[in-house]
Amino acid sequence: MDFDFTEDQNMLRDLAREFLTEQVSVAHIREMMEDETGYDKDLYRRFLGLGLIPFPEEYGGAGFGMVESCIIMEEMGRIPYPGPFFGTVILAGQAIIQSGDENAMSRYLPDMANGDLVVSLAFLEDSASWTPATITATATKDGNGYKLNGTKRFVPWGAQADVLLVAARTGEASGPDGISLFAVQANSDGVEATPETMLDLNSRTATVKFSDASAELIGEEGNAWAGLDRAIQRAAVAASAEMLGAARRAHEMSVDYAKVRRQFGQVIGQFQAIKHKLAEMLEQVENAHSAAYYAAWALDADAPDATLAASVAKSTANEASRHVCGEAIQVHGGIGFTWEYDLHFYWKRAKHQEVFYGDSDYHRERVLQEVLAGNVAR
Amino acid sequence: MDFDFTEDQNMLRDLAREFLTEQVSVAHIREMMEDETGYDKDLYRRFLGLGLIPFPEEYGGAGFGMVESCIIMEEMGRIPYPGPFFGTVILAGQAIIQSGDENAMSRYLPDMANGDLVVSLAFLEDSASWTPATITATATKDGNGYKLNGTKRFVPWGAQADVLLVAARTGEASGPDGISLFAVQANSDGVEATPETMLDLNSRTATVKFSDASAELIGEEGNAWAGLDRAIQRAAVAASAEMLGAARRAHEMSVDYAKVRRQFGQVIGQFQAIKHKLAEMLEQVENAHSAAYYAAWALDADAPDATLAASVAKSTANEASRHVCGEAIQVHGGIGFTWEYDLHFYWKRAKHQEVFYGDSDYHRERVLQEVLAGNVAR
Amino acid sequence: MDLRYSQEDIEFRQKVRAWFEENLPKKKIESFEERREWHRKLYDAGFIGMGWPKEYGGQEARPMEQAIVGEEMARVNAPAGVNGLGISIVGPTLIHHGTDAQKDEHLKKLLTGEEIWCQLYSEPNSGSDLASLQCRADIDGDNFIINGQKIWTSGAHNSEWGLMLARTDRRASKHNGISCIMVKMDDPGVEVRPLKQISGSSEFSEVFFSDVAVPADNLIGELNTGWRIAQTTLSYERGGNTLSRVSRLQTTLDRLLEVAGELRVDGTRAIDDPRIRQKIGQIYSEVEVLRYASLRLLSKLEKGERPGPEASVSKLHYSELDKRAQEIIQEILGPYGQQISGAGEYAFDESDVPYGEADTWAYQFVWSRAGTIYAGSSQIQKNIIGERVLGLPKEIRADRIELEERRKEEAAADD
Amino acid sequence: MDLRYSQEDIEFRQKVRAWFEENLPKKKIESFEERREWHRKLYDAGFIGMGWPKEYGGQEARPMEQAIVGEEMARVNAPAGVNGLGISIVGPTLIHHGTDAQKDEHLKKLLTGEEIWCQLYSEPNSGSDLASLQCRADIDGDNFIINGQKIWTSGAHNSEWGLMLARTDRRASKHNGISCIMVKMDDPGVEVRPLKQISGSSEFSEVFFSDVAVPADNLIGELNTGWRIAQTTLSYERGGNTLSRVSRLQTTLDRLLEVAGELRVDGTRAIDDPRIRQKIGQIYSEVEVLRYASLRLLSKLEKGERPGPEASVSKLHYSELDKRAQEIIQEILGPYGQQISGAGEYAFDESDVPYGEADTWAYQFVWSRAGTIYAGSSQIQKNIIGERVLGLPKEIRADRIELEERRKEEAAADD
Repeated sequence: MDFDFTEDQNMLRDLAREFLTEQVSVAHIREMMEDETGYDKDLYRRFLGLGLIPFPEEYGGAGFGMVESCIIMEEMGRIPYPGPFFGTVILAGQAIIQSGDENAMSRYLPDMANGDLVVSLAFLEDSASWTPATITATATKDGNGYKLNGTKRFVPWGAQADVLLVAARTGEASGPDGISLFAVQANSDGVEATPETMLDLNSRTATVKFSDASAELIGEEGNAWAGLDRAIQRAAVAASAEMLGAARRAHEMSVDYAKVRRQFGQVIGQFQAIKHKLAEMLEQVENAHSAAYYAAWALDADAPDATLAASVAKSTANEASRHVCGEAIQVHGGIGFTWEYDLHFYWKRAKHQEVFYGDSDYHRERVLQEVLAGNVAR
Repeated sequence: MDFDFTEDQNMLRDLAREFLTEQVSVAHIREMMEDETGYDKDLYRRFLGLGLIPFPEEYGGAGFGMVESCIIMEEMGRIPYPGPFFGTVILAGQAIIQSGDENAMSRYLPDMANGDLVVSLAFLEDSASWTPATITATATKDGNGYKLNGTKRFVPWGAQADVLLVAARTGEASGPDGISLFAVQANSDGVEATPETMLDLNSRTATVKFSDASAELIGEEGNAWAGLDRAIQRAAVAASAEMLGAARRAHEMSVDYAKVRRQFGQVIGQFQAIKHKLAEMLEQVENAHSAAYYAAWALDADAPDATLAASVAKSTANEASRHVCGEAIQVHGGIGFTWEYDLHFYWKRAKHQEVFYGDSDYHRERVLQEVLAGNVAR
Repeated sequence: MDLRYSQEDIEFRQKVRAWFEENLPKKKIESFEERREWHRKLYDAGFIGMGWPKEYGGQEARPMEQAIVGEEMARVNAPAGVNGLGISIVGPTLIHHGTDAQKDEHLKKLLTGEEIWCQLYSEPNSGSDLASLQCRADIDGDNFIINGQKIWTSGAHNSEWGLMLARTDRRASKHNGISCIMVKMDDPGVEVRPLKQISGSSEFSEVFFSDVAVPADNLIGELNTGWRIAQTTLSYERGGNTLSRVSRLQTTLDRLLEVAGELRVDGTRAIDDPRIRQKIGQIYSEVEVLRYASLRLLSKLEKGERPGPEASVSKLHYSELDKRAQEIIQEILGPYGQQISGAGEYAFDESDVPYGEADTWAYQFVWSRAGTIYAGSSQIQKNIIGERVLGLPKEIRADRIELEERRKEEAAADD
Repeated sequence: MDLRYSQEDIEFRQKVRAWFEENLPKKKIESFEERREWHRKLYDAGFIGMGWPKEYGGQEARPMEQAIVGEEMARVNAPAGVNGLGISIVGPTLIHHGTDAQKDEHLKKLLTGEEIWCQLYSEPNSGSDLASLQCRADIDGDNFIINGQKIWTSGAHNSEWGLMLARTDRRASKHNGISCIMVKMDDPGVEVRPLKQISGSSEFSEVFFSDVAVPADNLIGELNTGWRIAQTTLSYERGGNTLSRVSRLQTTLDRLLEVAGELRVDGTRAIDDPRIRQKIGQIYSEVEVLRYASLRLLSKLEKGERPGPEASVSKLHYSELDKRAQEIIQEILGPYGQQISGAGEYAFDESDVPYGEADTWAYQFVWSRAGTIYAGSSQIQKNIIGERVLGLPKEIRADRIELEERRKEEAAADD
């Protein structure tokens, strides 16, 4: 029983933190808010160049598991990094890996690992939910390939992606059966991406409309759901780590501020109202840490309670980061409400990730399902 | 627009408070916890003798409405009074009044008003819910009367009542139609009451089993639901006032304690942790006051939003009194956790009333139903 | 206890409602000058400075009338007038503490919107602890020379004048060396820098003062009595906001109910999901309680009672409620709640109030974070409630100990 | 990072589980003597004082082994042994600060349950502020003469001995005049009065001392160093409670799931109501997080790290979580949750742990209110976290100012 990180994991964290803090300045983050593309391709490539890629080694990765993914995402949450790392490497990467399709892996993963290819997963539709019933886009056989029709919402970096992985129906009208996964070249005919502006200006999404777009099957026809579900679960845990990073950073800023900001002749951290808030925030941050890394380990270890743990992690991180980042604004007072002060970055990033890959309601329901199914650790 | 009480209402409050604080000592309350009957009949009669009865004047009442009922119940919550006033005068009284059956009114109300008769409403069954579907007890015609069968749970003062009003089905198997109201003499054959011990030892309830018990119809056969629903709504609002009284008293005790209890060389009310808690508690008490009396007025005035307001009042009082009484224990520390200190009376009374006449979930759902039906004030 | 509106109030409301039906701008107000025109129209209708004494151009309207106008404006999402702070704070200060010349010069213009005022109180290091302000006004012949910085100045870029609190005696204790001074915002040495909020908009500014010369005649009241003037500022607006706050929240809830009726989650309407029903039921209940509490407050105001520290309960209530409500709304709307553009049929700005002021769910959400910070943070309100309403002793605080020590030293020096 | 139990731990757990399967009492323990017998059995099995040094009768067991025994006991709802405070607090104090004679006399008896101890620390006016205690021990020849009152003494009526903090120098500052003394509970002048809790039960007592003569040899450590002794008390029980807390909550949740599967609300099982599913899902998640956090703590302990102030985070976490969880359980169970007798098929005490200790939902609910008050209230824990973990400066407090002033006066007097 060892809950600490290994030496390799600590080195990985140091490497990621050093690069991100040195290379991703506040000025850069603010610049990217106004930028049309929203991220710096060169910077993105250079980060990937560190080799911190949670892909199997044979496809250009470092063989990292979820614990390592979470370490990287926690560090990204502390910045917070503006760019398609999460969308490409975690979300789309897992969608391909969990599909089990080795052809797709060798075709896409190496280029994703070196930054030549930005890939995203187009999953959500109008109902913006994470259950199989959400998927109504359809794909029909057309020669060697497929023709894809439907509209996907909130596709992460959907307007910047080179390839879109799309969940669509080839069979039944609802339920997990009959869902297939496809790869669509973003520049092909019948693909139209419209950027959406979100509260977190550094988290880009798009509505993508497919009209008879040419699509290539990944994995088996009609059997994509299980892999997609595993990929989304892993995305949820990695997002939990990102929110943890954002919350911990917001908490640290608040503690630092409370030590220097003076009101009524004393630093505000001497007031119980502030001191106790900061103590409660610490408890929540530590809980989010325990939950995110337990889940990451459970997924890596294929533990019987891995799905349960993933849902516990996401709902815990959702609530913790919402509370911690919100209270951080309160602790800061007026300055915390200004655009010039960086605190809102964290609040907005956490809020963004809160609603994706399952909100708290979704994950609480899933926790109960897993418990009733007996998929627990005991 | 006048949210203040009238002079008459203030006098009524003074009268009730004077009697209750002088006559219902802490020693008496503690004695009643151990008492088999659970209340002092003479004291009960003497309270009724003050004439503060919210029945129509022609049936021995003072013609009071819900505002007056709430004033009395708020004062009872401040003690909190151990006895069947709420069960008999408010709950059973309203069940009879709202039935519209004038025979039943003249037969029962005057004796209830002078204390000769303790009456209760036997409504809940195993599912402990407040919707029509709850009612599965049945009554079948038998000569001039009816034979009643079924088991009722959590009947307020059900083991002490002389007469039990029982909601039972004479028609359809579920839904609001086919529900009738009956009067059953508690000492008749086929009635068996088993006391239940509840967290609040001063709030007595019983499981009452009816086996072919002779029952007398009140109102029209099969049409009792609307009246029962109105009665339960009024009970909910009166219970809100009782919880308000308990919460306000717990808050007052906490403020007083925080002014004298010294720790670390100062009174604890000087610590922000305590001061801010007490401020939040005040806000919640005041909200419960606004909500309870608005609802009482709306019911008296037959306002279009009366049902909405009743549900707002109960869910508000539920949450406020739960929070305020719970925090009162925290403010008091160890002493608040002792049997000898009176604070737990309020906490337990509020907790008791929280689950009856609709919990917060029930009333939030009902609020939405009323809003969707357009039954709002605007 | 009678919570019906009086016949007089009902008729007044009908009149107000009819006026807005007829006069509500048919297109969106774009420029500040258009808004000034609209303000003048509101003024002519008698809806501006309603509580002011008649001799200064007001209506001496009852609190309920003020509340009704506020509510009706919120109901139709009518654009606001201009010079809100001027009318609510500067005017009453001048009426009570100004000279006749000051009153003649400013009061009428202030009311009609000819003269826009801002409030120069807060400083970067004086947030909750306003009395620690450092901006200096040094006497130099017939002038004050002003140096320092103000922050959180609302509408500074549109203002002709500012009402300033400045330190005029640096040796006095912190509450006793402050004066209240009128400053022209286009004077040399005044620089306004808009401050962007986390909503992306700029409702506030920083204002910098470098050797700004202001005539000594611009002093309001006595020298060094500014703190007392600021603390006792008497507003004539009684209850004007109480119902409009509720009304705005109700408009939000109406739209939320519409969206929840349209949004289909996995084939089911959101409004049919018991979990979402609970959430909406909860917010709706809380907003109703705010309405009841507002009516209770109005009822007191109508009787001429002045809610003193109890106003802190009200501030705490609505600002914290707004925060809770917006969090729950975000839970219900999911990603749609965070969309600033492109939310289509689920957007807030496509509500059925087409001529009013646009908004988004995200903007409402962000701003709900401000209410518990500005105008006395929730922490400050809880202190006020604890000390002035519940009578708990003041907390032991560094500045109070210093004050105490200084008093002792002075007493010792006197011996 | 590897969260699997080691092979050694798995085998140890199997051994422990087997032992309890075989030895768990077949009927309810009624008397204190029966419990003492059961304790002796636990001791013989090596499950008592597991963390103690071997030379004093302990096992020097690893934290994980202690946690596993705790967890397994909670899993089968096994009755507790006796002398919990004696073993966790008194013994370690004697080992570190006692004389050889004191150790020889007490340690073995204490471990086997032959000698039951209680802790005489708290006083009515010294709750969170323990160092302000007033109970006096005056030196009189070879004796201390003890006068005063203690409160919240757990198990006082069954105790042979008590470990007392008493004031031995009333002129010294409050932390410097306290001594640590062993008191025999049947000495003349000691009176134990049970204190009834709001649960109706009496787990604690008040203890009154009137001219109780105690031999001076009963002093532990130096005179007037009692506060330091109490503050640095080193427990050998590391992690023993971490998993048992989780296990108890899981037992509660298991039963809740059963009840929610049986209870039919209007024809539907409670467990099928989406609102109730959310509530259970939430508690379950929170308990899982407590389990993860406990494993994280255990992992630190296994490496010999001593969690100092971080233990406050853990205390705050589980005590507040228990309070939240019990409130939600009450919401789900409605009136059934408040039934003390007669709850029939929905009762907690009819769980499938027939030989363990009975309980009710109501009892659990009431006791969840104690956790955030005893052993350092949540307010105190937050102070500790704020100051010792986050490094925020101490708050300005009356006793600190007094201390400061006294120091100044003393310095002035020295001149």
